[in-house]
Amino acid sequence: MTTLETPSRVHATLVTDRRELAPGVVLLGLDAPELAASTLPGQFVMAVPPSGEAAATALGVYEAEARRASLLFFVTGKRTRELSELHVGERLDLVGPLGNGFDLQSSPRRVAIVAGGVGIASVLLPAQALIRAGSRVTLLYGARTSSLLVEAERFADAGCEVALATDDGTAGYHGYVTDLLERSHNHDLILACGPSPMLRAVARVAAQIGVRAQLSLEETFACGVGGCWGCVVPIARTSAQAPSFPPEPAGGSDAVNARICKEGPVFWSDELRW
Amino acid sequence: MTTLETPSRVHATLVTDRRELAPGVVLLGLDAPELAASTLPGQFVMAVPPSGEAAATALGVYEAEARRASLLFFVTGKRTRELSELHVGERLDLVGPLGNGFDLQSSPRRVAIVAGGVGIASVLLPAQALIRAGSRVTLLYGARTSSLLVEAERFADAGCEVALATDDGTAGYHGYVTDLLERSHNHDLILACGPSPMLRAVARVAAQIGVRAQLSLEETFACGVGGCWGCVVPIARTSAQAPSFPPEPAGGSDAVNARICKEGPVFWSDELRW
Amino acid sequence: MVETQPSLAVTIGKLELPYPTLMGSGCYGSGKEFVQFANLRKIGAVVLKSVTRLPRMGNATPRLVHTPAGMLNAIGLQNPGIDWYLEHEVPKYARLPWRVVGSVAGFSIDDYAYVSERLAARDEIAAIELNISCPNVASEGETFACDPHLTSKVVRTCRGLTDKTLIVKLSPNVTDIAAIAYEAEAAGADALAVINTVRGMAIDVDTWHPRLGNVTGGLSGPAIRPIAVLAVYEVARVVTIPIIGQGGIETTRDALEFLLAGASAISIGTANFTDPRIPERIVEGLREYLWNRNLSSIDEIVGKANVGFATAHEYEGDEG
Amino acid sequence: MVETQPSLAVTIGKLELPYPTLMGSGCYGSGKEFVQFANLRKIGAVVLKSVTRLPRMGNATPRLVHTPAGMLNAIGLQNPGIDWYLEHEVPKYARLPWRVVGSVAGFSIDDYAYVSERLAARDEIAAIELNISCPNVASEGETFACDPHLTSKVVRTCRGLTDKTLIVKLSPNVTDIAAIAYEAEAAGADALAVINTVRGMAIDVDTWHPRLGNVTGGLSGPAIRPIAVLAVYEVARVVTIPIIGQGGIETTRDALEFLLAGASAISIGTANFTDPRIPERIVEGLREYLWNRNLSSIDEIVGKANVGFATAHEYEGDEG
Ligand SMILES: Cc1cc2nc3c(=O)[nH]c(=O)nc-3n(C[C@H](O)[C@H](O)[C@H](O)COP(=O)(O)OP(=O)(O)OC[C@H]3O[C@@H](n4cnc5c(N)ncnc54)[C@H](O)[C@@H]3O)c2cc1C
Ligand SMILES: Cc1cc2nc3c(=O)[nH]c(=O)nc-3n(C[C@H](O)[C@H](O)[C@H](O)COP(=O)(O)OP(=O)(O)OC[C@H]3O[C@@H](n4cnc5c(N)ncnc54)[C@H](O)[C@@H]3O)c2cc1C
Ligand SMILES: Cc1cc2nc3c(=O)[nH]c(=O)nc-3n(C[C@H](O)[C@H](O)[C@H](O)COP(=O)(O)O)c2cc1C
Ligand SMILES: Cc1cc2nc3c(=O)[nH]c(=O)nc-3n(C[C@H](O)[C@H](O)[C@H](O)COP(=O)(O)O)c2cc1C
Ligand code: FES
Ligand code: FES
Repeated sequence: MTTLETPSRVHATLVTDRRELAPGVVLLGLDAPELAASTLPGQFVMAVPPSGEAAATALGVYEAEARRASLLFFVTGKRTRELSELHVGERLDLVGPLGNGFDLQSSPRRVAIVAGGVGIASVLLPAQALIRAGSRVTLLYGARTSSLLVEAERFADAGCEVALATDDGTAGYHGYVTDLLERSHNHDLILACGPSPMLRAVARVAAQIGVRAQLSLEETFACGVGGCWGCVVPIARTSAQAPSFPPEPAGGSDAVNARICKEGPVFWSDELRW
Repeated sequence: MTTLETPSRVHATLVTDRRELAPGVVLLGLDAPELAASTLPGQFVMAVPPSGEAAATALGVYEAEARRASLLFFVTGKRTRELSELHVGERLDLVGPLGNGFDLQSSPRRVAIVAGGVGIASVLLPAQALIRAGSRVTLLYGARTSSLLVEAERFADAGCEVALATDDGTAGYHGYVTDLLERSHNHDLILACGPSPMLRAVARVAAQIGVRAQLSLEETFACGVGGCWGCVVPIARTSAQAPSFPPEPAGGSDAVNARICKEGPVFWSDELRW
Repeated sequence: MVETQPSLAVTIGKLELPYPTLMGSGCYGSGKEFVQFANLRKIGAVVLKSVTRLPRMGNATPRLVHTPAGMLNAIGLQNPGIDWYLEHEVPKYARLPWRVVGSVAGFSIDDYAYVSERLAARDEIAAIELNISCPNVASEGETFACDPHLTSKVVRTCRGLTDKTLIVKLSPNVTDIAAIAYEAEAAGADALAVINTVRGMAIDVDTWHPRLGNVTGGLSGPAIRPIAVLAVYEVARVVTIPIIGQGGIETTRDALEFLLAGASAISIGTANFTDPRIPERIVEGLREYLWNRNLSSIDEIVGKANVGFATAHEYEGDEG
Repeated sequence: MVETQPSLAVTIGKLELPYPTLMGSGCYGSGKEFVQFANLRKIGAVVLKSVTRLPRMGNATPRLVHTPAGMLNAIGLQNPGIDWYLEHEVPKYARLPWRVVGSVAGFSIDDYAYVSERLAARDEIAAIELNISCPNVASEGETFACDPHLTSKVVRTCRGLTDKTLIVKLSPNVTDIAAIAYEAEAAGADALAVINTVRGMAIDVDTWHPRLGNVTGGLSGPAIRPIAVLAVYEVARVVTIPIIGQGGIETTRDALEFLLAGASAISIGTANFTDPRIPERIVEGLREYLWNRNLSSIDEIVGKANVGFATAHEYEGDEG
């Protein structure tokens, strides 16, 4: 029988630090002890809008250390604008941690992490965890232009090899970050987070070079907790993440919709049927 | 033929100072030279919401001196909350000055100004103008409780006699400010701004004591410039402020709807047909 | 204590609820999804996601778009179909510490009858809501709630198949919702859910494509509250059965608007996506409101602002 | 310059406008009210406040309530009546540097005929808009736009009385707006204004009274934009005449949504109450958008996102 303790995964946090990493790119540090202690690499939170006048916003947990957790986000609309206007000392309520993060149990020797744009926000925790566990981690990091390649040093300091790519050639390789992945060698595992065209390319390249990839997907969320089926992606029925669903009568597709917020946001690229 | 010079009455102003006069009562000082120079006592502005995500808010012009104009408002909802969150140096666009202010041409010797709550925001300019013109001005100022009697000293410094009243007796007379008006003597003119129950009482008392009163009315506004007829009040056809409108066939009512934002917000109490 | 505290309990048909707050169908799963985020001791009931006769994969993505003060959704009734649902899902609702109401959707009278009968037969299900108003299935799906005659037929049919409380969920996308409501009551509905989402769409001006995979969707959230309050107000004037008001309820004041308009209970959907603590805040707020006014129960405010309609001032001889 | 700059000019029936932006009826007076606050060189036209046969004092106050991302209004068609209007108001519109469109409201076919004929006869009036969709008069006022047959009759009658461009303004408060639109075109309308306000209400939970003097009102502003975009999208699929899209347009992106859905021009109402500079910003924004995409005119984007409707994925045998 489901027990009803007081909701344990809604956290009243306080803004401890705030930095504008680039125009429209904000890093919010929060005093959030339970969240920092309980977040697994690749999990996300739903940020309750301070005004109460919008849906909560799904954001990855960028850093989580001791009492401090942080969010790194791009201002793309009303909700992220509101979050970007928070000042130090103000309150931000977070629901989470949510979803299933990256699966790092295979203790891989060499890992390529591919990040595109805001995708960088969800890959610091897995990078740190892998390095702590003795993996060699290469960050392949792409963005439209150099100014948007935020926090690259942070990953270098954490012990990653870092290779950059920009669409306009203003920094690193002139072209897509997935080209770098194509040229990379003997990785045992690929982790990726970024815009879906990039993720699809990663899936293709991963298949080519014969390395399994975990992709952190993005979709517009409503509930963020598996209650509304608004954020689905088709995956193989055979996937461990596949929710139970009756087969098609004529046995057509082997795909079933999984909720990105609940079964994901991280999926094995070779199990996606998108 | 109507000429089309660039819109002359929309002002981009900057917040120069901000004070919380009481919980939920804010005074915003603005660098607004044209507005400060052109505002007549009793006129108002429409404040464009900084977020762009609401209707503009009608606010009286509290102070207007040299380059500085100020707004004094109570936080009652979404729009005034947004204005209250402006910081020094931030921009606020104002449309105005709007409406017809108080008629001070009769150069009265003794004037009673009755202000209730936020009504105080619209009566400093007329008080100053009257005192400059040699009138003796008594401010009868009422509020729910003492903490909401903001800026009383400001009026004393400006040369007004000040009498206070609170509903709860925490300051001044324990009761309605209109009781003070009832007891007051030989004024030639009454000016009043505040909640409509107060204004109706002022109208009644003014009739009793045989002194004419000008009331600054409040209503929810949309356009604020006379374009939508959303803010009307019935007044006597014979009023100089009455818009032209055909008489009722059976010659019933002698009333016609005037726009508070355009023909008002100030009306002679004996001309109102509310 | 029991003496002094106002009661928030309401009875909807045979359904007795500790609080007048239901969690909107499709927004709250079975409630289990929210256990770690909300206090489910403080809700009236959860209306389950609508289920159909056959399994449905639902619509293409995107299924959600945020709009000013609201959102569009086009889930497309994704569900495993009633047979699988009865076998694998419903058993999980046994012994839940909150009531669950089954929601039934379909594309023919026969669908509604088939699904309602089987679902109502299960002890885990406290009541049945007929969703005859889902705007997100490219089919006749919505025409039931858009046609008084069809509404009457489907309700009468399902009424004959169960004694459990039968709630009929109406669509705002009609010329005269009161006429539909009247038929639903006449056909035997125990209560009405007013309203389902308002049809709408959004277009991506960069790509020139509709922003929803299904092209059109259902608008919910505060944006539609004035539409929903009026719908409740109009329906309350023609029916005697309880109304469950919904559409953009986020605060106690919002809930009170619906109760004062004539709703006996309210439903909270989209607000759970803003902050899962909202349902608890609303019941606390309602209790406080009753307390401050020395009212002993919700019934004392239901419909209290429902004063009928005004007639505009007209000049003599004006036909208006 | 003329060569390179994209053109924003549009033609609606016989009405040629320099910009595709009309100012919504009842929101903008005659335009004179806004001269000191907006750049009227940069608007397409002003649709005047609706006028009726007899004078109307309009509704009791309050007539306005702000709601989430929108507002409710219930003005009640306050106006001096057509005879007075022709004598005292219309002459003021002579020699205005912008076009004005007359708006006609009524309570009978005869009303519409009487007012339209006289108003259309005046040179000051560039075109006629039939407001058969005002939700704020306690009368049959709205039933015209809620009934295809009545719509057809009133439009056909007025069509016979003028050669000037005849715009018919439709209501969203119907089950099937496309059916009404179809009748309006068949009856001779030159263009359709889509949409008028959505019926709604708000209640003051402190006083237990409706917040509008008229009890109910019309919802406008961004809250209704998804409803309006869909209405335009649906209407565009059944008519060939131009559509003037409206409902919550505040930005260039909003305007583009309507154009891409199938509107040939747009109307701006409530946004003028947020910032009177919005109409100018929108025309500048549209010009820039066309320019950046090497498009030479508005026509090149009209209806470009109108791809029809989707069918949801279904399992074999699913009737849905
Ligand atoms: C699991 C998960 C984790 C995430 N983590 C992060 C993170 O760590 N950092 C981060 O920055 N983001 C993250 N996101 C994305 C973030 O949640 C979205 O960007 C969020 O919706 C932004 O909300 P908003 O209201 O600010 O923007 P919205 O208004 O919701 O806009 C979001 C996107 O839609 C586009 N859009 C909005 N309106 C229109 C329109 N009319 N036409 C066309 N396009 C339009 C915007 O351009 C923008 O790209 C994550 C998402 C998921 C699902
Ligand atoms: C000419 C003029 C001059 C003015 N000058 C000033 C001034 O100088 N200073 C000042 O402070 N104000 C002034 N006002 C009043 C001010 O414009 C309004 O208070 C403004 O609407 C506040 O907007 P808001 O969005 O903050 O509050 P809103 O949300 O618009 O609320 C305004 C009022 O409505 C009530 N309300 C809101 N929602 C509900 C609900 N659901 N049920 C019941 N009641 C509700 C609120 O309690 C509040 O009292 C003036 C008004 C006019 C017409
Ligand atoms: C994502 C989502 C899914 C929904 N699914 C259903 C559904 O399956 N059946 C149903 O009857 N209503 C469904 N609804 C409608 C809600 O139950 C509710 O009636 C509507 O959203 C208005 O209330 P709200 O504004 O509080 O959300 C859904 C709404 C949303 C937002
Ligand atoms: C205050 C107000 C008054 C209106 N009066 C009229 C009117 O007299 N006639 C009419 O056809 N539409 C009237 N409308 C509707 C608008 O013209 C417009 O169609 C509607 O508000 C939707 O557009 P918007 O969201 O841009 O305002 C009025 C709207 C408002 C807000
Ligand atoms: S957002 Fe609700 S199920 Fe994922
Ligand atoms: S608010 Fe529009 S006329 Fe006064």
